[in-house]
Amino acid sequence: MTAELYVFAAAAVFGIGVHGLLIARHLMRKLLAVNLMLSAVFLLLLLFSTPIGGKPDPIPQALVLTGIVIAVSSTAFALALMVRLFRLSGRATLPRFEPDDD
Amino acid sequence: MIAAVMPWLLVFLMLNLAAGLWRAWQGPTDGDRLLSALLFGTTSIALLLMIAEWLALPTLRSVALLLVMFASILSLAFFGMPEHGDD
Amino acid sequence: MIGTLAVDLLLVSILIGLAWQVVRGRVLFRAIVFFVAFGLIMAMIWGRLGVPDLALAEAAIGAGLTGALMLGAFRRLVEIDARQAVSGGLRPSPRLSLLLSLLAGLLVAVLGLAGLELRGGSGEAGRAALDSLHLTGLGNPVSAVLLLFRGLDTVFEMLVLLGAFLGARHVAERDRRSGAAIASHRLPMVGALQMTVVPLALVVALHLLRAGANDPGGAFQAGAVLAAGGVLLTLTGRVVPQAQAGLLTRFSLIFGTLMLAGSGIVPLIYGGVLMAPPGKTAIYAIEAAMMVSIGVTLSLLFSASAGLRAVRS
Amino acid sequence: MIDVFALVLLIGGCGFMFAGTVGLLRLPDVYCRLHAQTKADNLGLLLICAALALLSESLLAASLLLLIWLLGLVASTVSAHLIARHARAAERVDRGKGR
Repeated sequence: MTAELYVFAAAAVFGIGVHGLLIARHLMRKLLAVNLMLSAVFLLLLLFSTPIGGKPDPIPQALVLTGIVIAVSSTAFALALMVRLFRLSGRATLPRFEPDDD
Repeated sequence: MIAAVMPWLLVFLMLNLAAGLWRAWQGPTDGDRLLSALLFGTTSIALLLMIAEWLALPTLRSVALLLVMFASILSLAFFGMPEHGDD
Repeated sequence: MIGTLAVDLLLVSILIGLAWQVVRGRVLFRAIVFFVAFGLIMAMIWGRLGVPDLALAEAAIGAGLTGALMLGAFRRLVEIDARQAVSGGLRPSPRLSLLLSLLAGLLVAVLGLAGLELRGGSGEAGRAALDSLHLTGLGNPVSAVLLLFRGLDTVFEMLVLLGAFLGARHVAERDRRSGAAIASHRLPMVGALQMTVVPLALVVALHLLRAGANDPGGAFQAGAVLAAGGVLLTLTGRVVPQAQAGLLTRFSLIFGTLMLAGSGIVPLIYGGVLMAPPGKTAIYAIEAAMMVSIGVTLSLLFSASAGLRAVRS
Repeated sequence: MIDVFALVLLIGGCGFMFAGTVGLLRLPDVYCRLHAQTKADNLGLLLICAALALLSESLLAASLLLLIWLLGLVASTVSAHLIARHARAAERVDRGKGR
């Protein structure tokens, strides 16, 4: 029963992440949303693992561990890009096409 | 006897956590928000230690140790925050 | 049984509540604080699911690094232009975006439940790893998988880490005007904190490294703990970002990758098998090198600088 | 016997954590909340660590719990100090702007 509960949690967090990605204008908000989606996928990946002889399967753990480290390093790089974009363009949002550009 | 009661203590502390979140959501000043983050940190440490006892996973105590060591990083990072407009 | 279910239900509801607050939070600063709380709950969930290796990594990286990274970047934005830094709130959520996110959530739910059905599968890879664990001399299967059975993945991961650092350093402005040093270490409380936590971080990192062979821990968690210590030093101003990296910094960045790749390739010359490092001592040496590389790379990523120079107080 | 004593300590610890949260929610301004919460949480953490130390399998584990509590003290005092200092600075800015 608990596994289904955590699958629901992963699905909900992923959906919220996609929602955040869509409605956020500020780049940092988009980044936060993407990190939420990443965590949801890691949770899902681990839930698929079949315990072997009582011990949890090491392969998904290694993959998720690698994923966590890569997630934080790519987030750091994205933040550096955002700060540079802000310095150059004075705005932390991507250029928009709708006329009502606030 | 302890194992029977432990889940309910965990539930109690987590309800505590949720209540603290209300201050984070509502808190007028940023100081309040960080205060609730501090509460969140301390309660998470207590929760992790109790889960370590409940599931007999001693490594979770090291996780709690990591959390307690780095809890102050957030306030340090926040301390330098100059005044910023609330959008 | 009911108690366990109650604990899980609460963990999940707090997780989802936090995720919602991160996305819908009107104030950007509040979204960052909630995101750090989200990381703490993820560490708890990894603990609850009985995978302490991931709980360690999530705690070290979530509590130690991600929050400080986000706040550091946010502070740089505010310093450049306070009003504009937080502008661009939330787009009115048209029905389309709600529909799309619901569909995405539904997709993941269906995939998840389907995945759960397949769980009864053979899991050969995991069983093979566990069965041949005794050959490696390592007790911790996750470390064995990371270093030996799937060592190639780890080499590429170290390269990704290096790539992210090179990218961030190239993009970051040369001017160190917005140094990360704020709460200078001369402040009474901060100096005391730093004197206790930074050496302890070193000790804990070494412990995690040594323990990683048989118990949960290993190069990644140890490196993340070192990096968090580096973040603390940068925040308190004991260490100042440099535009130019010293030779030692440059070498320590690639040290881990060199050792890991080297240990995998060298046996080839002697007719051994790719990625089959010799004895346990070689594994410890590689893990130590990787710890140093990960710690230095992540610390420099935080200060988005080429190098760090200690300040003689 | 130890279990009963540990349980009492655990319940006491949770009680103090609850007191800290009530303080955080009910008190008027950030300084009172700061004051109430850091004290109550630390005491709660002490009792919980003490209870778990009683239940723990080895002296080493008990000493780790003690270390965690001491670091909790250091962390919350520093954080409380920094938050209060920042709140004072923010207040001065507000008064300066006559907001």
